Amino acid sequence: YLEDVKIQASFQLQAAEGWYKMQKNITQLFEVEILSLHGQVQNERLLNNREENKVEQAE
Amino acid sequence: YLEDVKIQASFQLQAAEGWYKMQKNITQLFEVEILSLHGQVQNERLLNNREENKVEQAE
Amino acid sequence: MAEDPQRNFRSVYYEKVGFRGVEEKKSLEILLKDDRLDIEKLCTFSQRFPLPSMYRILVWKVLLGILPPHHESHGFVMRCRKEQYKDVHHALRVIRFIKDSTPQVEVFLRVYQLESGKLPRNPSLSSEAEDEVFLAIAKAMEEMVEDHIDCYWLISSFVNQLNNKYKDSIPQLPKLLEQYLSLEDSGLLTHLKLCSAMDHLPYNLWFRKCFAGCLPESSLQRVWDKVISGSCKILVFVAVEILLTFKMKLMALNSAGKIQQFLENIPQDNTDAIVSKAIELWHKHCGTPAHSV
Repeated sequence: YLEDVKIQASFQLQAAEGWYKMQKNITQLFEVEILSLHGQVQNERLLNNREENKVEQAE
Repeated sequence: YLEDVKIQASFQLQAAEGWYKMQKNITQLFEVEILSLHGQVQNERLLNNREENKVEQAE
Repeated sequence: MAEDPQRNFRSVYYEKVGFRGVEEKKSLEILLKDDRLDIEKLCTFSQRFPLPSMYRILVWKVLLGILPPHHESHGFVMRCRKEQYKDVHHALRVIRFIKDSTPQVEVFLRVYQLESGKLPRNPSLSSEAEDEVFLAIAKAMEEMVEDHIDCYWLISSFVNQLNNKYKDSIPQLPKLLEQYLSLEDSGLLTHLKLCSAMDHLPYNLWFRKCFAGCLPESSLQRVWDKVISGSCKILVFVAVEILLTFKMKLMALNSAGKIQQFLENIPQDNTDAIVSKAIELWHKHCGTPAHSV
């Protein structure tokens, strides 16, 4: 009976840990996404500045 | 002894859950950041389009 | 239950009459009533008898380890699985990998990729061979399982079983196919060899996708009963029966390309009979199966 309880507990822990570990994967995924989005914002800003300069030159 | 095993198992589950909640908080924080960055990218793009139009008009 | 293996074994053939089926269902119900499910007995049952459709999903979930043997933990474990799926699903929406219009099977693929750390950097669907197998299996499973979350776990565990447990056996199946075909119909084998068709049979469809997209779901699930409970060898016998069933047609074709094309799109009207005969043939060659791979 004791063995049974142990096995049961270990199955439960496994299921819970699987779920929790996924959360870690998600955190890492979001980290990468944030870095890539920062890059995009910066790129768009650079483009913007260039266009602004063109406008100034044209005026 | 059986009680011991049960208590130990529940402690382990609790510890894992605590860890999960921490990760979940981080993920939520990151999620807000991602949403705001998406907004920024869009804004910059809008600005860009406007500037491009100005350049075209000026030329 | 009276344990006369010979008698039980024979009952497979009386299943059609319905009478033996009732007895089998009862013996499965007794197995499922245990506080702690006996996985080995459940495997043996699924290998020998067709699973009654009302218990199929439950038995698959237990055999694939989605549910633990203890009844008492089923609620807890399933809650974990559900929440995990929801967390991943939500995350994929946040990074715009999936949206409302994304087809369900693609959602399953993305969730699986994220879980296994294989999510590509770009959401534009790259068609890796591996993904194609997943999508075919997912599409078939979706027809069999109503609940999305159950369906996801069944797909991912089934695919993992193919990639892990059967990793080394699956590449051997074409050789076994040739071996059993030579025993059953050497004339047909000679014809296929003369057309150089043996190297171009749809092995990917048969042995990697496990007939998903080849057989309709009602027939397919009876094959998957055997795969999930421990035998990927059944796939060989389904392939042999397909070849034997369409022998006349195949003998009339004389190019590997035409043969392959025909076999990739077989008529869907008597697939149930093909599967029944395949299971009989499998029992004939492999004896009463217990846990053979």
